[in-house]
Amino acid sequence: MLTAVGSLAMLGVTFGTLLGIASRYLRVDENPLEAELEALLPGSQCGQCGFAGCKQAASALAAGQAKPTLCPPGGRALAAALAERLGVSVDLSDTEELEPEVAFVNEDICIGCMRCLQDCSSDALVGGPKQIHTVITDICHGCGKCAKVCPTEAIEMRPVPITLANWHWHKPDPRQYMN
Amino acid sequence: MTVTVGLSAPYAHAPTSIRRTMGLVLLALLPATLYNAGLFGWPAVNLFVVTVLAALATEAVCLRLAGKPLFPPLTDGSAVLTGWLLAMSLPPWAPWWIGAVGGFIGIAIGKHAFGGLGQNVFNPAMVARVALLISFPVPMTLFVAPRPLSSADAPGFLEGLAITFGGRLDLDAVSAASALGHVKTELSRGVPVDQTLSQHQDWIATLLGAVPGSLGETSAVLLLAGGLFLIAKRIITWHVPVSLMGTLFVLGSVTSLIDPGRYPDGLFHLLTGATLLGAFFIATDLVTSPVTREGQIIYGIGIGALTFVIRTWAGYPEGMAFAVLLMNAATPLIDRYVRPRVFGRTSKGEPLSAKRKR
Amino acid sequence: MKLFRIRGGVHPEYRKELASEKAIVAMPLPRLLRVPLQQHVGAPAEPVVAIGDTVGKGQLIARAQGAVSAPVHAPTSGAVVDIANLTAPHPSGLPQRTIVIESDGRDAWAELPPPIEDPLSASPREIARRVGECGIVGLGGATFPAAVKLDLRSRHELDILVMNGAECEPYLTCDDRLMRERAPEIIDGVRIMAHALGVDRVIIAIESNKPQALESMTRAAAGVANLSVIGIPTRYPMGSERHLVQALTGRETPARQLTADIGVVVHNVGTAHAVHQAVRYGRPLISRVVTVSGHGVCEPGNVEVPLGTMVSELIAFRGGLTEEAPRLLTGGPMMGQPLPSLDVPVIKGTSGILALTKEETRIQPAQACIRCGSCVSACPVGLVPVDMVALVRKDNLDEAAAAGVMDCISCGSCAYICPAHIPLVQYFNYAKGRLNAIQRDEQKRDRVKRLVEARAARMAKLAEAKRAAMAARKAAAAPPKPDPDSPPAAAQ
Amino acid sequence: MQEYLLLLVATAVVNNVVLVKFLGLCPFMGTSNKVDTAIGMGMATTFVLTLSAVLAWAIESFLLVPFELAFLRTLTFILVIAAVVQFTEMAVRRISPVLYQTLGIFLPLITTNCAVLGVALLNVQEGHTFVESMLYGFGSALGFSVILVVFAGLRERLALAEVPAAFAGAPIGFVTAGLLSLAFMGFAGMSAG
Repeated sequence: MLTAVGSLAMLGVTFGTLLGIASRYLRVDENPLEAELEALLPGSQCGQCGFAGCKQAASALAAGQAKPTLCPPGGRALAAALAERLGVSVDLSDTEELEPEVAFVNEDICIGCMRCLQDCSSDALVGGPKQIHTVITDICHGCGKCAKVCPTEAIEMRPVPITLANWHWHKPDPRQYMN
Repeated sequence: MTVTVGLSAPYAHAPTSIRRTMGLVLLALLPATLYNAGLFGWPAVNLFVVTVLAALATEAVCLRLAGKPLFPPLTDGSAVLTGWLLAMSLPPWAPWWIGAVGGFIGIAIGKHAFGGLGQNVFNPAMVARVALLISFPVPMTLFVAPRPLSSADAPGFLEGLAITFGGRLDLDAVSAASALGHVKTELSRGVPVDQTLSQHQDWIATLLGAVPGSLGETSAVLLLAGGLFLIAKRIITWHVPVSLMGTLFVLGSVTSLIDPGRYPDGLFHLLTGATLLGAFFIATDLVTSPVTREGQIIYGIGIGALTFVIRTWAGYPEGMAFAVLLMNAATPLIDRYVRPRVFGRTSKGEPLSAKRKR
Repeated sequence: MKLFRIRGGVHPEYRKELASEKAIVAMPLPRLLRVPLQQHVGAPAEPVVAIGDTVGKGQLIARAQGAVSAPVHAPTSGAVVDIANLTAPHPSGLPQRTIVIESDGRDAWAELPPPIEDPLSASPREIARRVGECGIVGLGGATFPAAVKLDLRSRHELDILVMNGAECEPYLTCDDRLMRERAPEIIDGVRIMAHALGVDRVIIAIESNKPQALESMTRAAAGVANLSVIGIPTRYPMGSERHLVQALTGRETPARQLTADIGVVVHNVGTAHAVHQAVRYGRPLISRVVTVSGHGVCEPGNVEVPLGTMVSELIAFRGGLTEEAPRLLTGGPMMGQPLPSLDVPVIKGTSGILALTKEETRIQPAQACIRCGSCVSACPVGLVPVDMVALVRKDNLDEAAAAGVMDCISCGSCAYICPAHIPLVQYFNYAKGRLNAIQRDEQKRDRVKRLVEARAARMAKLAEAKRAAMAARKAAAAPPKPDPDSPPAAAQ
Repeated sequence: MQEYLLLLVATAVVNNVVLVKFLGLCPFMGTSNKVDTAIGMGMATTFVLTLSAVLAWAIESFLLVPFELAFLRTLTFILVIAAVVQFTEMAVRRISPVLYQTLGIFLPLITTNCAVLGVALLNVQEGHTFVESMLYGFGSALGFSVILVVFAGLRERLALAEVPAAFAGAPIGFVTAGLLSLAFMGFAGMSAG
């Protein structure tokens, strides 16, 4: 009885000591996860995820309080990148691939109130007081804030127009396959 | 703005199709099949027909279950080929249910469970053959001596039906061992290999195929001719058959030189069992073999070596089917690691340096 | 000369005999010419004429924009009747800015720049400038502005000029005819280009299925130093720039770099002809030789077409179509683009207009891949199309990119040889388009991110300034406390 | 020498832990989705299996047998295995954080991989010597790793195949494993030779 207890205790102490030494030598410093996640996020502070900005979203992600699919402008690519960094797997088939949109000003209704200009985080709207505003499509990231504040509903979100510069071949129709 | 456009270039196509590929393979198999049908008589013909029909019927049922159209898959020749190859690897006088069960296993489990043509990872015919061999070892190892249709003791048509469908087979009267099996049994009885061979091996008969063996595996000359025809037609390339048979021959020759009493020689390995059928028709199965030439050489060497190992040291006299399945399993890994070098890149995928080579 | 082996490739049915024995004929001048502003790689040209202006033949109507661009000239004399968005000769059928000129029937030249006297002693800059002003682009189909490729001397150490006369695409015979009929002009253009590039060797490569072109070019090149005319094996895609360079010189262009990085410049023989015209006569690029071929067209042939001519008029000129709906495309059958309709203009890059019947294209519904590996053997780039297509089908674009889909040159060899008739190239074009779009989005995100940060900084500064101003105002508004130390002068 | 080689081949191939003895199926199915993960798992398991087989042999011969404590065998072996796994986890985390993340819960679960305990117990049952124990552990681990990697290759291929909905995912994985096991039966009877 005593030998049994003794030898088990001895084994436990031995392994415990060895593991303790090992953990000292193999210590890993935690990466600044939050900063890395924030760098991945678009940084346009659009707030579509429900958090105040990208930094807040990053800390929620790091704390495991948000899903990697939280960012609509980032789409599937970002969700996959976030999931990989977090070491979790996500089902991307559910995430709707949002068609990228840009703001469009209906020039007949715009009254030149300048409210949208103040709300645009990337200065994509230009125009003066009482002058019709216009959108620089190239830097509009489609957050839709301007459309919400426009008092005359002159701004709507439209899909990015297809031009000769961004057109590409569509995927072959799978129904055409195997028949 | 949505833009609908049709198909992109190229608007030219080589005169190739799956049906043509499969059709040529069947054509290449035809001489050996006809010869062996004559050699083993009506029971062999019955078994062959049952196996091919079972494969086709299973294919039709599986396509229907999967909700896919029956045509062209049913007529592209792939199911017929599976059934055909399976039939050729069965003992010629085996009962009908062996062929039926085999055809079902090959097509349903070996092919359609994975999603049908092109999706399977194992050769369907060999899946069926191995499953049958392990499940029904007795009928699967019962070989008969050749009884050509022209000869007097060949069973007639009705007698053939009785043998295949009625199980009327007088075992002792007809059974004969295949060369590989014979060598193995004799060795286990303490008779050295070289002695067995010198007594019983008729090389001319082996070459022509008038020896006991599987339904379509015996005729070395005709199988070789069919294989060369496929190479000439560019359906298969020389890489798998040559590396496979080369490995088998070298291993057989070397071990035989070391201990002729224990190991049969390289030529014996080449001309007996499933070697030729396997090397030209089974191992070259497009779906389950590697896609690069270099990969195909590795694959062929693997099958040759594993066949040799199983024939020589394991319990079964013939190892080709097992070896094919094992290398099928390794094929995705081979395809993953053996790739051509991309133009303008190193073999690791980094762009070449623009340093001028003058 | 020793040739080097290239990987892969296929042997399509060339069917060049349909048009190869038909001499180049001139297209009668159409009434309306629709000249698109982007007929080249790079930024579109900007119009310098307005509706109602009259223009002379060869007059500049739109100037180049930016470093990589090309100007556009009036193909004939007449009036500018419209500047509108019209359907482009592009598979999408999307509109493109186009200047419409109504011919006055006189076909009178405008005042052209004077010929360059003795171009072989002119400065390279001057030649490149002239080629640029004349709107010359690569006429093999890539339509890269030729002037940019003639000005590479400043940045790269060059030693070989390769003239691409391979014309490896089936059906096309425009380069073949040009080399047979206008060899001296081409050789003159080649010598001017070689001088501009400062190379010590010129190789003119012609596929061996064009013996007459080979002969006439050899004859025209006799006696020219350091210039050789070479027959190369007939194998598609021998005319691919990088592969041609490898076959001729053994030098392999590194991925994502130019042939100029290994000292070689490749130009098309048609481009040399255009250079000859520009330098010797000051004539801009306003017409080109187009092969009209295929069993779908009544009279195949080679036509010198004014740019901006409608495809429908060109086909009518060749006797019309033989059947209701053949497959219509511009360029060769291997890499050409489908036409959205017949009402699109011929542009600088239009090497051929093909009308192909079903028997010619052999297009069939796709079946399941049987992993035969034909595509792996056929791929001239050394990719594994069978694996890439599986990844693209599952939209696994990152892994497809890792497997090298961006290195694909869309030559079509894999899809040509595929026994299952899988449209592999379309899958790869789709993947490339998506990956490019993702990259563009990433660049946009970065740009937006910088702007957002800049704005935030500006806002902070603004708020700071406001606070400071407020504080100052507050300080100013508050009644100054009588300060015993301050001089009384302040109060006065 | 030859008998050691035979022992290695026999444990790795003929008596493959996964396909013939059906041990360790949980990590076999769990970590075979990607070849890279499978390679990492194979190396970790090889390390744990070999080391724990040796340690278990040492404890058996120097502690349990001399002090007649055979009844404590299972308990002490699990203690040994757990300690080795703990150590491996620390090492992996340090050496390859990415692998650490992709292996996730399966890394600590090597503790409950029945192949590990099974091999240690079989060593005792067969009365293996020190070298034999080590080879037995290493051979089993080798067989496990090779099959794991091969199987991962197959599953990567299957992930791109058009497997019918009823079979997609784990079912076709088990069918494939079954067929692989069938193929391994070709080696049956080899230990005799």
